[in-house]
Amino acid sequence: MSAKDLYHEAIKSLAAADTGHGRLEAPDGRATLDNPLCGDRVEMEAQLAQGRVAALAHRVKGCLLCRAAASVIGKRAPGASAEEIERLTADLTDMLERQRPPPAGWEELSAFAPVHAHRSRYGCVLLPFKALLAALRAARS
Amino acid sequence: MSAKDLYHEAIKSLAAADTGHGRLEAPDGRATLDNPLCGDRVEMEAQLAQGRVAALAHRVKGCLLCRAAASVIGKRAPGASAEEIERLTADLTDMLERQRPPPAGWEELSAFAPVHAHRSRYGCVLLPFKALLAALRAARS
Amino acid sequence: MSFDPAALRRQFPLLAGDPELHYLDNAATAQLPQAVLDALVAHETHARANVQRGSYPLAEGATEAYERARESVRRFLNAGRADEVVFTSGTTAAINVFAHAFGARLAAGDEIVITRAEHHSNFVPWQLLRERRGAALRVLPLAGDGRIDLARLAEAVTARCRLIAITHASNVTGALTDLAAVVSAARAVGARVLVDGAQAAQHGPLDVQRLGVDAYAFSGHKCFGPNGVGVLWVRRELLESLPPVFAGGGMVGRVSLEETTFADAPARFEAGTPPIAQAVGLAAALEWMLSLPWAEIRAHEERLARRLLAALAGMDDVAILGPRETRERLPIVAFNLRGIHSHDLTQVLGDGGVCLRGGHHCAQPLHAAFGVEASVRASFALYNDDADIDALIAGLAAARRTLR
Amino acid sequence: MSFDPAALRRQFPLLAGDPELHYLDNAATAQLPQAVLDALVAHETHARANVQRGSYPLAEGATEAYERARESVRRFLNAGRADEVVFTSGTTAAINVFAHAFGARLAAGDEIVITRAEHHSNFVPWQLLRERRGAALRVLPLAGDGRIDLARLAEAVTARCRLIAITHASNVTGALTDLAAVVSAARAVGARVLVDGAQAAQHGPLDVQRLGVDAYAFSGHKCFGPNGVGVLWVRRELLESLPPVFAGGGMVGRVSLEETTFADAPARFEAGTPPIAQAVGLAAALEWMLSLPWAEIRAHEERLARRLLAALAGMDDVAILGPRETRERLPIVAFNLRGIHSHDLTQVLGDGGVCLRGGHHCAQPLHAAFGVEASVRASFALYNDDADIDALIAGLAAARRTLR
Ligand SMILES: Cc1ncc(COP(=O)(O)O)c(C=O)c1O
Ligand SMILES: Cc1ncc(COP(=O)(O)O)c(C=O)c1O
Repeated sequence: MSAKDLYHEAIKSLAAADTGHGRLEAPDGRATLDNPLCGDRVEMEAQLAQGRVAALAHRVKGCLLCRAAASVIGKRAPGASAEEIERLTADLTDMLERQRPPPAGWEELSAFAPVHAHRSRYGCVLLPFKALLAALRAARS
Repeated sequence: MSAKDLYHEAIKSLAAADTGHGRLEAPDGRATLDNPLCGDRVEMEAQLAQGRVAALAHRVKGCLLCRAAASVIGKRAPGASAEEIERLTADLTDMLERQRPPPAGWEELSAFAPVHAHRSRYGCVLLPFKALLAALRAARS
Repeated sequence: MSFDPAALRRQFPLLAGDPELHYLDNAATAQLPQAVLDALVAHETHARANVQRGSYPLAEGATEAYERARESVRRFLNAGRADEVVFTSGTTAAINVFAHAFGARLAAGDEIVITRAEHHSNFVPWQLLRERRGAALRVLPLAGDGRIDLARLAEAVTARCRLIAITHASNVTGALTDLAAVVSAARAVGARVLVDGAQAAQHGPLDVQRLGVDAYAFSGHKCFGPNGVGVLWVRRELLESLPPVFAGGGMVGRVSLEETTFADAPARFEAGTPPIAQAVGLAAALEWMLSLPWAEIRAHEERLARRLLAALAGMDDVAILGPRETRERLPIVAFNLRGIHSHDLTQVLGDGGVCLRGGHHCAQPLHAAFGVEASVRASFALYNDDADIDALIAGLAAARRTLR
Repeated sequence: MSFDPAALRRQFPLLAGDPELHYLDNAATAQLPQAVLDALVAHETHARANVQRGSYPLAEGATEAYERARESVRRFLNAGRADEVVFTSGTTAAINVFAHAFGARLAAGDEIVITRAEHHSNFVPWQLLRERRGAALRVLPLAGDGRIDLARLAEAVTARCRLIAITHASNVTGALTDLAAVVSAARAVGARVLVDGAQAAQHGPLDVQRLGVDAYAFSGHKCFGPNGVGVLWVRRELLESLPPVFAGGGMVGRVSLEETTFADAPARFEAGTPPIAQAVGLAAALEWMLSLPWAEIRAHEERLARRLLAALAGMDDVAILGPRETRERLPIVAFNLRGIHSHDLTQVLGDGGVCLRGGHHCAQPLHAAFGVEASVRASFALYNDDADIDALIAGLAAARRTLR
């Protein structure tokens, strides 16, 4: 598994698109999460409506993998329920750790399949998802 | 160097003689020293007259080497000055560590020459001397 | 797998290299099998790198090996989760870290129960905590048979009790502690139980979930692993609640001049570069242990202990410390020969290749309870056999001749 | 002895076994020479026993080996006495032990001076001490060139200052600290100086007496020794005055239920079974280092650093952290490639066998001072050569292609 496999075009264009980047005017919840290993930081803001993500925005200081993951969130998370995001994060973890198929409906996540070979980078992919979960928790409480 | 060399008759009879064992009625100084490695304990009492050991007494919970050393003290220390005891202890240390000849006037200490090969036992021989030095310091202050 | 102590002995280079050596100081340190040495050497020659912060393949490999080692410890302890396993430099460090972390939330008047049978490493840290936090210590005494007097638990464990810190087995008498009784006494008042497993870990895999305790400490070097590594296992919910003790690289979240946040456990308790090669070696030792037939080994060790106890009981100048039977004990036997100091005795025995430890074995309060300063201790491991006991008995006879 | 990096490289089994490996993460951990591995294996196969309390020949031998290791450290540091050397599990443990022991006598309002260039291991322990004891921290900033701004010493070191805790060299910028200036500022107010020597120790024997400092900490694994061992050296008169931190076997005098007395230093600070085999391995590493021609090695390392600095200075998408010259620096160079994250970069480099570390290198306050979160770091040791730099430069070109 070479770094070329890791940094293929799909990942790079996801990161470049940076879908969802920005701030919300009036978020219901926000969270800032750090990756203690590299100092990366994800700030995530979300609005909820009827238990579903109505809007979100993120700002990411991070690596390509982290930015690409945040971009997938920006594209797919609106409309999802907090429970769906939770299940999805578990599925994504399984995909990374155990080479399971990508979660249904979030096909972009298959771009991260090669990360399986690099345990030290799992955290990079998961950080935006954990930040989103934290923001949703904050929104509900 | 075998244990037979260590535990020769001279050492055993010194230990058995236990010269100086007991208590003083009115010691000028006393000290109790432990060997932290084995829990051995030497209690030493001394009386001083004109800077010299006028009388001493010890009680030793310890191994053969420790008891034999205390016995040599009981025999030789009376009459010696604190400075002489200090020099002697340094010479004895040298004898153990560097196989130097035994200190002049304390020929019994040559019985401890084989201890040289057993660094873990140096402390057993030296403990009564250190206790004596501590008792003399206590007597002078 | 069928069990043959001689075959096991051949797996230990130090023992294989010296057939005349009768190593009976296993409670102080166990020897190292070739498989563990190989794992250490393989790690240093193929996988050496710092962990956790590197993304080149060598560093990724070292990190994975280190985390796999945590999983081996989990299996050995049958812990619920690998992230309950904190690597330390040994049992002593593990207990001290726990004492500092757990102690940080104690108030004056809170009580900690320890026992007279403890090794200094599970005794003095609590005395220091008493000084630091004003907590009170209650010390369970020994019963007439030399075991910890658990009949006094009800009295010692009051509503103010926050922790019982107790040994799984005495490193002097070999007596095993009935942890079920301890745990239920603790639960009754909402106290926690920390177990010093330094001795127990050498005698087979454990089950911390079945024991029901909250924290467990042991050392690599006493269970056929390297020096310089040990384990503090703490039940997740308790571990998560504890503050860090030592600080440095690897245990922080965000560090700024004003304030610092800390990483989740177990990283929070592993400040600095951990003992990576040693953890890998410990994992090899524990995996090796997990592959052994422990029912047979325990029976073998018990038989050796019984034979030695019987032989000593037949000598009228011998006083055994603690229980004389093999029920609920490890194969550790401490005794004194009348009129002969323990260090003189071990010196003469050592001369004949019989390795026993003399002294207080870092258990002065226990020795004081028996009215002695010191003792000699024979401790058996899985590679010992009858020849070791023969040599010990012959050595005692020689010592009587030499030392009296 | 004449110096040939290729010959040295052949002494390192991991490097010799993989000619395509360009190991440039020496600041994180150095590789292990065969001589040290041999010493470790020899110890475990011929001399393994617990120390200090055994009087059979194997235990006496292990104790002597352990104490000889202390003497090797003394020689490496040119310390006055071997009993000023405390073995710990690493630099981080050494600094934390010192922080606890020294900190025990601080009062609220006493001041400790640290710097923005510190590794978290010499930063966060003092923040914890601030919380524990109410001591105040003063943090020396960086100057324009990225070095610690020693011109601010006079202002930072007040009459309330009790300690300056400062790194000998930054693990990010490689900048060496002018310790003479630090020591004289400390002396002027009667403060002590603790030096974090984790990085400096890899680059040749030291002279703590000439440096005039009071305490010095370093790790085995960063100077060609094993993991799991480190050194805290403290000037005798200060060490003797410090209270113990961790408690347990080997560091006590007499233990009773009521009270406990402590052994003299260094034993007082070495609770529990120490890292015996690791200390023996560290001694082998230090003796090996003492046998090398350091003037030539330093010139070689400096030439490598100069060449890399020049190459990076010629790339317009590179930003170097800290000084760009080789004067008063170790061969450590941290930098960023514009628009490329350090971990993506080290991942691609690692693919080509070039081992560099990315991230904050446990120095977040320093990175913040440079306005960045992270960097990649190349750190040279005595076995590196031009081929390593060639591979790194080629790797940077490949990374630009792959990552942009
Ligand atoms: C300057 C500095 N100080 C302290 C440390 C901590 O050393 P260790 O992780 O070996 O405890 C390091 C290395 O990680 C370092 O570079
Ligand atoms: C019961 C017990 N507890 C604690 C210890 C301390 O273990 P270590 O010295 O490996 O830290 C020992 C062994 O020395 C022991 O036997």
